[in-house]
Amino acid sequence: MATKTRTGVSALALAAVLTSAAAAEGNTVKIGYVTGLSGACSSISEDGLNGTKLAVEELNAKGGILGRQIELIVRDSQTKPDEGGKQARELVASEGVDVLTGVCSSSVLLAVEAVAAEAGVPHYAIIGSTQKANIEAFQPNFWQIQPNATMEAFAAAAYVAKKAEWKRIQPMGYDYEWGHTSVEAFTEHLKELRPDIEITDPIFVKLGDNNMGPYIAPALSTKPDAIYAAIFGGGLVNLIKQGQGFGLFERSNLVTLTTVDALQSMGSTMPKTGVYGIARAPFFALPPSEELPGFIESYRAAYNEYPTDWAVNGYDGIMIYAAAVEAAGSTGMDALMPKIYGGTFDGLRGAGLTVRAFDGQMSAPAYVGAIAFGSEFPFPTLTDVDIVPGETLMWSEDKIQALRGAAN
Amino acid sequence: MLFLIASGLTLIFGVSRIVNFAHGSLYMLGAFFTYALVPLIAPGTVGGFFASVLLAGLGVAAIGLIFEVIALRRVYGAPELMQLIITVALVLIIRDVVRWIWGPNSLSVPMPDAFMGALLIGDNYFPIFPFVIFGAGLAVMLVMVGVIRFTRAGILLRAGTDDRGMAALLGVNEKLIFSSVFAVGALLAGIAGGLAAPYGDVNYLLDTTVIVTAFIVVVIGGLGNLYGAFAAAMLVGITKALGILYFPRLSMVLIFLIMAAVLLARSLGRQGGPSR
Amino acid sequence: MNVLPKMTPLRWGIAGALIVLLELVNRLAGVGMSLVLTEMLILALFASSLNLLMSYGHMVSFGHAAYFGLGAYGFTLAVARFDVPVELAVFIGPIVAGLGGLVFGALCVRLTEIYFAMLTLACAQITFTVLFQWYDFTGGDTGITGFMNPRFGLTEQNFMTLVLVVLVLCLFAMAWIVKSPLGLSIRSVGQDRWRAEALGLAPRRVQLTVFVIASVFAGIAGTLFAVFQGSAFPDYAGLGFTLDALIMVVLGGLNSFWGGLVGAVILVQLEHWVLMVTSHWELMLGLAVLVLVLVLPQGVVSVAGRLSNMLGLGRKK
Amino acid sequence: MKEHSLLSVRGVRKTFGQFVALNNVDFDLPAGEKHALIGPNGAGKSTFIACIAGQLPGVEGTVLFKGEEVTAAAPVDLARRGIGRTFQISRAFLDMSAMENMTSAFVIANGAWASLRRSVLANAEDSARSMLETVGLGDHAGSRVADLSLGDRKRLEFGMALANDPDLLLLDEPTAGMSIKERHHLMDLVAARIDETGKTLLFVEHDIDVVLKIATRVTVMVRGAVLAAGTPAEIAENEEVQAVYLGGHH
Repeated sequence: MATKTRTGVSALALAAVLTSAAAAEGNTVKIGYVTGLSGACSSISEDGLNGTKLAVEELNAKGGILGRQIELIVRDSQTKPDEGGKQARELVASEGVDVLTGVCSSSVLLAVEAVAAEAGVPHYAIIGSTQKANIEAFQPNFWQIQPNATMEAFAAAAYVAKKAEWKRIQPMGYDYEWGHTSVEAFTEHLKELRPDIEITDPIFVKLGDNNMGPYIAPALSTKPDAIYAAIFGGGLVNLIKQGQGFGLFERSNLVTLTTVDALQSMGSTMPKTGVYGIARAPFFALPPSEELPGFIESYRAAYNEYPTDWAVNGYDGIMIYAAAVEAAGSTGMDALMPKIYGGTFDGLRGAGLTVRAFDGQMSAPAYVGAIAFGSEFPFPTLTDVDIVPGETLMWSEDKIQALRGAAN
Repeated sequence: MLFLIASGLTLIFGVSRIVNFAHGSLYMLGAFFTYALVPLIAPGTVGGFFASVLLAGLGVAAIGLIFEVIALRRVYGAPELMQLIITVALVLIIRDVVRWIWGPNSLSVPMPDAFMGALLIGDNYFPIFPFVIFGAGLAVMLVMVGVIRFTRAGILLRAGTDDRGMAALLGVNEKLIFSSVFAVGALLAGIAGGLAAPYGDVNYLLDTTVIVTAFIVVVIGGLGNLYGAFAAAMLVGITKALGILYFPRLSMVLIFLIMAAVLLARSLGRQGGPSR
Repeated sequence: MNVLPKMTPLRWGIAGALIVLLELVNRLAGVGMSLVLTEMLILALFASSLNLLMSYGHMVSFGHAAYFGLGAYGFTLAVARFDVPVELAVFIGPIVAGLGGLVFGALCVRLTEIYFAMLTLACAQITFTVLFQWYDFTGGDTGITGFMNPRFGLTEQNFMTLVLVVLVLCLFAMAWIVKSPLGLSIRSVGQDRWRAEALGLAPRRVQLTVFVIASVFAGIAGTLFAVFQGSAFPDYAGLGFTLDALIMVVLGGLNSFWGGLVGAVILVQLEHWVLMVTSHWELMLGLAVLVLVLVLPQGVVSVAGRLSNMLGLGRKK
Repeated sequence: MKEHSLLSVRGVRKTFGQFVALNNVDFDLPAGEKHALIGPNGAGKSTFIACIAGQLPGVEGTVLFKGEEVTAAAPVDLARRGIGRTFQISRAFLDMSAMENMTSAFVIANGAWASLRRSVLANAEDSARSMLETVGLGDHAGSRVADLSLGDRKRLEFGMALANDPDLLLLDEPTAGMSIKERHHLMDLVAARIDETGKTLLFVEHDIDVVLKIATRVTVMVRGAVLAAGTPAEIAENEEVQAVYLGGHH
């Protein structure tokens, strides 16, 4: 017993020595991963982390980045901005991380970005997004690999615009920044595409409200042909389940965000028709590539589930970072950022993706389709998926600059 | 629905003077237990669902009882704040354990087939399930009123609420009353959680969502007042619905304003009165 | 144990040594530790302000974070929206918190005990909701970031020293208040408002005074926190911060001047070290609170008191 | 005599639901009197004191103090107008020392409750120390009130009530629960103090011996109304009083 303990202790000590030695020589590339393992974001965060881990393992097996092994240092933000900011600060100060990522909620994203910008550490978003990070709070250490709220809302608007038989649309959204941004962008874009469509006053859903009845009834009272809902997670599950009691899917249609985890957790309770989904990176609809089947396979082997959109983005995020660092030959911000903003990246979500230098946004595509029940997977998927190229969804530089001017 | 949660909370406060922050956690446990039980007991049937809910409620009651006996009981003499902090500790423990066992993902409890869908009256849809919950809540309320009015336990309970000293004089085992009241409160919370489970998603953050609303209802209804809680549950539900329609930005502020107004009105009623 | 901080030369010595020790750790243990210590000290100030309310005024607030949040936002908004110079804005934070305390306090002190607590909760939730939803002004849920150099641009170590100085000054101020005639009045009303009333003291006025004082100190803590983070979020006024502070005060020890301080030290250090071992922080915290409250209902300070009595360090009666 | 009354009560009535606790009570208290209020339990004596002291809502009738209407006045206002009181059930700041209690009373009496100055405190402490000596608690200055005997607490309360030098002192059963020796000791102290300052005293007391010894005038209450009033000697002779009061007691 005593011996065993001692062995354990010395092994620990040895590990400590090794790590610090490695750190001292700058031998590892340190990725600081701040994510909401507890709190409102925890389910999404875990998926993102799983995808990231898989990418790190693959890269390390191939020899790492620039011949250096990658060290992933994970911290729990508890989905609180102050905690996230603190963790990021500590990662930068004590661990000397080379890059920060992983954040899920928009407020934590801004807190972490504030720390990263101040410390001059590159930072990229894979899950959480907020318009502010691209517009008024944008700093040239930041990039975002997933479509932002505006882009997803534009994709939804484009999809809705194609449904010639829909004449009246009721927008709904979560009552916080992301929801409001989405609804505004959707309304704006749809008006441009289809001036004939009537868009009724939006309804905003309080975060964490389990009872959707009081929102569904007024939404249906305008007799819309479709409801656009910028709602996800538990609230979306509630909306779909409780909506069935109001005959939502007989009387109208729902256009909303259906990431793979939402499809999974809805399972058989998902209505058979009337639901149209926007997804960020649905593994079943990604463009065919060499890596994709291997990724799905090893992900399933490692975690015993299908990769969700968050996992795909976590994976892509690291791969893009690795490619840029290889190209730059350094992890330093001055060398790296030009490669990020100037490079073209191939990932699971497609080839030839670029990042804009003026707002850090990647030209990530959005996926829109109709709900379908197939036999291939134990949960509903999307069918007839439109892959909307990111370029068509992004605001122009002029518009971004104008918004920046208005904000300051 | 709200009433079920609030009634347990108000009952515990009325008798034991404990502000039970863990009430939302017990509700959440009820939902998770139901999630675990529904596939085991005649899935899809109405009977199986209610049996699962009841069993889940009993399970929650058992946990509440254990907690009361090992922790709360030791601090009845201490300042109320101690009891409060202990229930806060329970909130943290339950939340973490639930996350450990069931993971952080939102889970979905299938609704019994019979309760799916809606009643179609003219052009209006009325979803069935809320009526089922409402009916079940009403049934529980009637049972409770019956127990309180007509049984010895109820009389003792009222004695306990009105005057602890008197209850002791009556030869009532005070500890027994406190324990059973806490267990009943937990049972109500558990049943509420179980009943509501199929209607929405089930996740480990339900506790916070529920407890704040439950507090509001209990305060508006008058702390410790069962009938008040019923009326307040209605009031809060209606305010919320109207608030969403007419003042979407303010609906939550509105409810807190009502809570504050009720509290202040109460104080005006008592103003100048002696403390005893 | 005594409610009043009685400082013997020996205790002065210990306090001085602790301050020196903190500063040494700050300088020598690395930036990460400085950050943890800074947070700890800010929360210690926040918890101490709540302790002032609870241990002396015997008023239990479920909404003290409102004034922490108002302090943070008062400062942040002054800088970000009104272009007030940072040096001036640091005074605006506590003033805004104090005004908030004045308005809400005037309502809350009409009630007593649990009703008082519930009304403070309602007031805090109203504050939180307004901060959360007033996008154009408060930035809504995504708060306000990037409006200044975090920590006034000081290094982590230097900022921690600054916070330490502010904390010590605030503790002196609190001790001064507690020992003054006002402190005596506050304690009198806290103990028996009817007796105080019969002596000619208006309880509500005294309660409002201590409520505002506690709000101002909470506002100072909130302002420091906003400077530390370089940001303000609605969470600062949320239930989480209130509960943390309540736990700190009770863990540290009610009815003791040092309760909030000691509780903050325990909580923050516990979190720091537990998280290194396990991710089940909430479980561990819950168990720790449970055990501590059951074993040491008087709080940790009582042990220190008993220990020092045993060692003959306490003041002789 | 009535126009010179320090305290004048007309038609005071107070009900608790169905129960009439005070029924049209008229009462006059000239300055300088040591007036005892006696009567069987439930006669309304404490309710009467509480009505004068502004502690009960919904009191009908009028109460004049120094010729001014104070019927609905708050306790704080009354205290400032010069009414000092003790409570039937001892009320003091239990977790504070006797010295702190007394100091608090003087701080409040000096109108300096919100002061932050140490000198104010030091002055109040000086006054408090001498008042503690006066009421015989000099040796207990540092003791927590919760640790004091009931008699000591009552004396402390009496001293605190004197802090703002009240014109009228209301003592509600100041000797309840004390030994006979303690009672006489305390009431002698009270009487001496009143005589010395020329102020006015109204007290509720059950011990007839104490009443006869201290009081200059006595009012007997029964079932919420005044039964009789007079000098101690007159009351002792009053047959009606004997019938009701002594009959109710023995």
